[in-house]
Amino acid sequence: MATMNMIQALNSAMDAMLTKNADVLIFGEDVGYFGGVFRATDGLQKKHGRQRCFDSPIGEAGIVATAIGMAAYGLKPVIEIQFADYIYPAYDQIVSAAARLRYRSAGDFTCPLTLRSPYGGGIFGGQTHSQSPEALFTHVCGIKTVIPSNPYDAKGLLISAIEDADPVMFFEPKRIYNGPFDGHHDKPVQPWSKHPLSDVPDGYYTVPLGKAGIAREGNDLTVLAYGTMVHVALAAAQETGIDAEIVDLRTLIPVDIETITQSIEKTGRCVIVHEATRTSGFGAELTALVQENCFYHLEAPIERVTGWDTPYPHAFEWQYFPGPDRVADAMRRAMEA
Amino acid sequence: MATMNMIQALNSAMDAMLTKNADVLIFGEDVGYFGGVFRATDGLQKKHGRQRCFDSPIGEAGIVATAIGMAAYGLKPVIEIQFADYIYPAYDQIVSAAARLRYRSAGDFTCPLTLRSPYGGGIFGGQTHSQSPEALFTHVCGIKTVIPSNPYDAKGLLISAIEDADPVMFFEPKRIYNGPFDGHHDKPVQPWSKHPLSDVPDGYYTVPLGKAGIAREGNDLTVLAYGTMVHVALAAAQETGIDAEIVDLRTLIPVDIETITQSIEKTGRCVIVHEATRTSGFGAELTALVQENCFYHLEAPIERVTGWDTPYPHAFEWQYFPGPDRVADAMRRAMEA
Amino acid sequence: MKNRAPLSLHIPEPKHRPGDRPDFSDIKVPKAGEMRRPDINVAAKDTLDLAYSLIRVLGEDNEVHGPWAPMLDLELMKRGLRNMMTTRIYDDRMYRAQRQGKTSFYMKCTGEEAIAVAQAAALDAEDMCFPTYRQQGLLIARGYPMVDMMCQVYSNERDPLKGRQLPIMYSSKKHGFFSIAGNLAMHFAQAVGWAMASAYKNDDRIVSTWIGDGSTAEGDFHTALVFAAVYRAPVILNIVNNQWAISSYQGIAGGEESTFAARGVGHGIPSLRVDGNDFLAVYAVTKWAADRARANLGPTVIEHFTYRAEGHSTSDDPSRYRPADEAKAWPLGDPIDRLKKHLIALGKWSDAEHTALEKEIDEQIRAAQKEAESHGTLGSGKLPSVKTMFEDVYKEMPWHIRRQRQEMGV
Amino acid sequence: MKNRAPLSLHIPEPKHRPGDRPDFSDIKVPKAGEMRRPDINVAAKDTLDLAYSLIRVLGEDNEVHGPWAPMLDLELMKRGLRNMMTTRIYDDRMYRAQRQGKTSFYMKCTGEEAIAVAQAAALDAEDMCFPTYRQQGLLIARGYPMVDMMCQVYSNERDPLKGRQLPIMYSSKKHGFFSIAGNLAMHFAQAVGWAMASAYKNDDRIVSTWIGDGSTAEGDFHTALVFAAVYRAPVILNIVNNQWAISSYQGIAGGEESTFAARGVGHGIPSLRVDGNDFLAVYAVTKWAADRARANLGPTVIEHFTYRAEGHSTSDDPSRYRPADEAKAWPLGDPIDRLKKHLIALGKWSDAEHTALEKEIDEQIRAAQKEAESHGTLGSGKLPSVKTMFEDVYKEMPWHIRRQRQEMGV
Ligand SMILES: Cc1ncc(C[n+]2csc(CCOP(=O)(O)OP(=O)(O)O)c2C)c(N)n1
Ligand SMILES: Cc1ncc(C[n+]2csc(CCOP(=O)(O)OP(=O)(O)O)c2C)c(N)n1
Ligand SMILES: [Mg+2]
Ligand SMILES: [Mg+2]
Repeated sequence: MATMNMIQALNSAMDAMLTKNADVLIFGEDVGYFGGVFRATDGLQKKHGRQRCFDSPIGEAGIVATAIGMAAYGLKPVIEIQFADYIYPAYDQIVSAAARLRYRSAGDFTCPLTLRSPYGGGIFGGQTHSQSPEALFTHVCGIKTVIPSNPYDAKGLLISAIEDADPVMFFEPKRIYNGPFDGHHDKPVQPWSKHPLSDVPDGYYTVPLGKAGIAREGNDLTVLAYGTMVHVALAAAQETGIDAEIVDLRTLIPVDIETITQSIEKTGRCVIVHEATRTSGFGAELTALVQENCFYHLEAPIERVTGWDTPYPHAFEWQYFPGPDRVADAMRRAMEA
Repeated sequence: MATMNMIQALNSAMDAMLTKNADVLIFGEDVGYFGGVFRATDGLQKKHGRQRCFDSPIGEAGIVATAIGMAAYGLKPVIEIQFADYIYPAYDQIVSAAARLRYRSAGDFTCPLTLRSPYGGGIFGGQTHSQSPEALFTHVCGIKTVIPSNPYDAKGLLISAIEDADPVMFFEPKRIYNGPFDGHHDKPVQPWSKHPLSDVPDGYYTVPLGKAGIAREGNDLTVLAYGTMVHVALAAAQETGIDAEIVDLRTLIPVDIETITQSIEKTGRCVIVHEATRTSGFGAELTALVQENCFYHLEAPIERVTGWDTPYPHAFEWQYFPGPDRVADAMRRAMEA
Repeated sequence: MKNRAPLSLHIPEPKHRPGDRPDFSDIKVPKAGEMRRPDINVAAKDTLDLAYSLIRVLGEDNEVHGPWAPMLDLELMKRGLRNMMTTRIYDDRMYRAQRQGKTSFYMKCTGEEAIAVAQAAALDAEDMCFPTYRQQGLLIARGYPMVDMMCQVYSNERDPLKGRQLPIMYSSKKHGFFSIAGNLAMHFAQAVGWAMASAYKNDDRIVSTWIGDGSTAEGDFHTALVFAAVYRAPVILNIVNNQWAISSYQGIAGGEESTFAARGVGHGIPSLRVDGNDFLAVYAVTKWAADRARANLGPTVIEHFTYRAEGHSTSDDPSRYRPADEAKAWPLGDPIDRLKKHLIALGKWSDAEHTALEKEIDEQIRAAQKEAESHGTLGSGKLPSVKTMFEDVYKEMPWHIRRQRQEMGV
Repeated sequence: MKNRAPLSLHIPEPKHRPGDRPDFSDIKVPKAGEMRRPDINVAAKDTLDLAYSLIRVLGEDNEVHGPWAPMLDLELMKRGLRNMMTTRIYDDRMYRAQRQGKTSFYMKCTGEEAIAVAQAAALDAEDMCFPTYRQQGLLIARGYPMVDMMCQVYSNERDPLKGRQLPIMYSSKKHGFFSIAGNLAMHFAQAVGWAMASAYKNDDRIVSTWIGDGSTAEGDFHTALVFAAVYRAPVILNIVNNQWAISSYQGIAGGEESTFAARGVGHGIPSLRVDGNDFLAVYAVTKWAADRARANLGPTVIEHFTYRAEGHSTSDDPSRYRPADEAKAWPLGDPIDRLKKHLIALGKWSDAEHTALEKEIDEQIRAAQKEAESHGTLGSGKLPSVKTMFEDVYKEMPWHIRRQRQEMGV
């Protein structure tokens, strides 16, 4: 057991898997000698050798394409896309190849690759270092989408993703790499070390894909959230005093419908929170699922608290970010309806 | 006035715009001398000259990228992506450049391009000639998404799209290029000539973006549909005898929320139909909008009838396609709930 | 504006359109045997002449010439001839089956048979192939059961791909044949990844991959060259320049300004341009490239200069955009005909034997077709179980797909 | 498996890492004046020697040499010197401002100033530029107000981009400077579209665009070359090879196997490689390429061989991945220093004048900074109205964005 922040936990997951399985290898822009611009692969090349963790050309399509070829061969590539905003050049390879390979070959070829990428705002990255593109992957059958909210989950989920038989998009909320940010940007930053989920086992362990966690139990209202927004929702619950149940989805596809319906059948009210732009965001799918599965339990309209339908503006970081006040407002609206 | 099928109507729209505006030009794979694999640009090169309508290299990213450069210069490029399934290589250019240019330059540069692409199934095209990727664009702010369901609208909407100041994704339901297919694949194909909306003015006219049409008025239930599915919904209404109001969205972004809410406030019941895979499809956003805007009018859960969350399988075309029977079932469920 | 001459936009246009007389006299065809054969550890830049010219072995005299002559044994050549003939007859039968409504779509490789068949001969059976839709010859040469090929084309109950793929999008890991995708060029870069994996594992299997002239415009073509060069991947990067990409001639892909092989040189990859209708030349350059890969010298680019003798697919009508008799004017002849004449010139083959072989293959294919059709054709209703439609999206079916299957009632 | 030697995976690695002594002796630096200057209508393939070597004009003797010597008038050179110095001092001030917490991010172009500044001098003011984030010299050379540049960097209330963009992502149509995107390489292909549009309209404005060595691995680099070659677009395709892409050396982009200029030749585009730290050489090759474009001869590729003398950005610490003193070992010197020495050698400049000019520029920039900061710095609260955040997504605000603005209460 050690105290780890998210970066250390992710690094530890990759270290464990490089040690455990010779078919695991890591590549991406600046991940080799340098250890990645967020230092997630720090020391891995030195420890495991140049062939196990190396730099790639700046070509996201190529990173994914070669990983697909490697996965089809039988390796377990773990690739890094430096920022989620730069996934789009690889979108075709992900959607048309990685996601389809098992199906179109009737299982003859498979594609067990893991794509890690920092996503989300909160670090003044402007519109090209702040995006949350997860919904663009949840619409694509054949891939899984995973988003951790704390060091313990991050390590366990990443190991599960690497061991999964199918391609997994693993989005890392970069704003909480170093501490559990709750949206109060004007307050001092908390380090992970003060948070219980920074207690992370040193070796191998897994957190299963497809299972949500309950970040806070409650009876009055359900908040569905993931990544950074789990911490924002926790703050909002505390500040409003509303007895909210906060579901940390952890996996978006396949989503844990049981945990969701159980919670909403109990509370009858639902607020969905994400940082991505609203229209056709994953919140739309969650809304649809909740109303399809729990229509007769709903006592109020489902609320969505999301990023606006604009790019992420550099100077208006905190006006854009769906912070605790906006979540609190939505929770109150849901309670009052 | 002439009787036109969809292809002729689209051709006529481009002809009208090439004639009206010297800044309009057309390019894409096989669109020049040959006139396009679906013949949408037939005769345009011959009539307007080689510089106005020409072949491009097989590089969707390049087609969009050069169109962006042209649009920034001040031209009005109209580009064809041969199948919507092949848009993904251009996804980065669309999302990161076309959609963002006006915003990121604070209006200094703009991007008035129109991207036409045949989409949807029903022609035994298998998984790479049948996809409906519209939701992947509706999540991206800065672009509009338009889908016509008949020749009259197709021409009028395409002219509006070309004249629009912003990038427009114009998806053409290829299954209804030649006739208003209602999903009864075992019945003889109807030509457009028997349909009133094949009466198309010869010259310039527009159908405005952002406004839905009412394909059938009704009081008991609202169906939200677009493209081919409008005709499927009409058949289902007729076959069930349910007095459904069928809203033909025409524009997905910005969607006509007024028409939608008015209809649902009247009927209290809603079925949403699209061919795209279900999860995170545009139906999810429609569900969210309906429940946000009409929660207290809803008498039954909103139903989604969609393609399954699998690729479009070649041999199971009709098991995959959300045909009139599936729509009818959903309509009955919504009435009985 | 300054007082300057106005700019103007150049739109490439092929020399001939329907109604014109085809004329390929602008294509410089070097004599067979004329091109030098460098050592396999040649520097990329020292292959420039080879990337701009055409390596040819079989001359007009039906004899072999020059340093590239591979000196093949008779059995190998005869097998090559048979495989090319089988490919052509198979194509004809399946094309006809599509016309008879037995399936939705078909694509031939007529005139390009040497490219897949000679390469299959030059590679090891274990080497991995990432083909396009015009290398069906690989499967035939590697002994993939023809009945299975047909069942895939028919999407019937015995289709190994369970009716999921468009006809001709075969897949067979066992035969080292990567699942074909409808999306052009993607696989070219994936092939490099497979090759990198093989090198990573200190395996000894190399990779060969093919792409069309038109498809080289895609970004993934570039990606493949960059990654292959950087990591010295053991891969053969074949460009099949058959002059056309549906209705667009190769000038629309940049063939007006350069050869496709020359692209490889720019990336630091030794590159060759070969007469793609010359079985022996294709064999020879493939062997050279394979030797390079096996020696850890990295990738090789090969441009196969050939001609798409028929329409793009059953959905195409080439007479709308090119002279109907252009194929006949093609100056490099037909690969089957040329190998046949070589064997006859060697005194090891005859017209009578050729006709007999043709007949034998035809019968074999008819028998296979009969068997395949006994398992159904598209639309005949003989399909894999509808249940299978929901399988293989993931290894384990998640709840939402299971529910959809239930919704469908299967 | 056959009994064969195992394959192995090659991972390129720079010669030196922190702690090593930098040594660039493997870089062959030809003498200034050595390279020939072909006619502008040269065939691509006949520029191969120029694509593998280095065009240089300014020699170690500080004099001009050879056929590429552009014979510039003194005023132009002095203006160039001033613009390069302004760029460097501006960079230093803004870098420091970031360190002082006045903004979030900054990127310098130290050591690469000649590339933007000499090109701005060789192009017409009306010609269009599609730059990366290291051609701030273009704006300075074209007289874009420095206060506006700073306001962009500060995302303050006077920021012409309304606080929407990361610092240094300038945009000015008026100055022929395309809106910079964070996404690498995208613009390279867009530039070709702009050039095609100019040709389509029989305009006389040409285009120049820049890309980093690392970014040439992106598909859009290829796209740009393909489309430019096919349509003979009037565009100059500049590759700035500054040896590094964040922490990856140019071998990771394929520089180990070939030059970047050589890529152009493969596409049928005449291609030059130039000493990017030689103001006169950069000017000369740009002029040559511009003349080609204006004469409807189409695109030119230019690789600028230079060195990124500082960190990638304020977020970077280069001492983690390269020897701290590598910049000093760079064999091609510093562009400002070299032009300065040339002017001194001509007897038209002196150290004293140089120091005075430095001081003058410094004061000018301090004054601009003061003015810019009076409009706010990032986080100071002096911002454009929050309302503007919802504008310009579309020309007309659609209902859903209007509602979101209302939801926000502005
Ligand atoms: C990404 C993508 N874009 C477009 C298409 C449509 N398409 C299918 S084949 C083809 C022409 C390909 O030409 P070429 O690469 O020369 O191969 P050939 O057919 O000549 O063998 C096109 C444009 C596609 N399948 N995929
Ligand atoms: C598509 C994309 N991928 C990755 C990045 C992250 N990134 C920003 S700059 C950079 C290095 C670029 O190197 P190079 O092209 O050589 O330009 P230089 O910084 O040396 O001028 C990287 C990887 C990005 N901005 N865009
Ligand atoms: Mg071709
Ligand atoms: Mg660089």
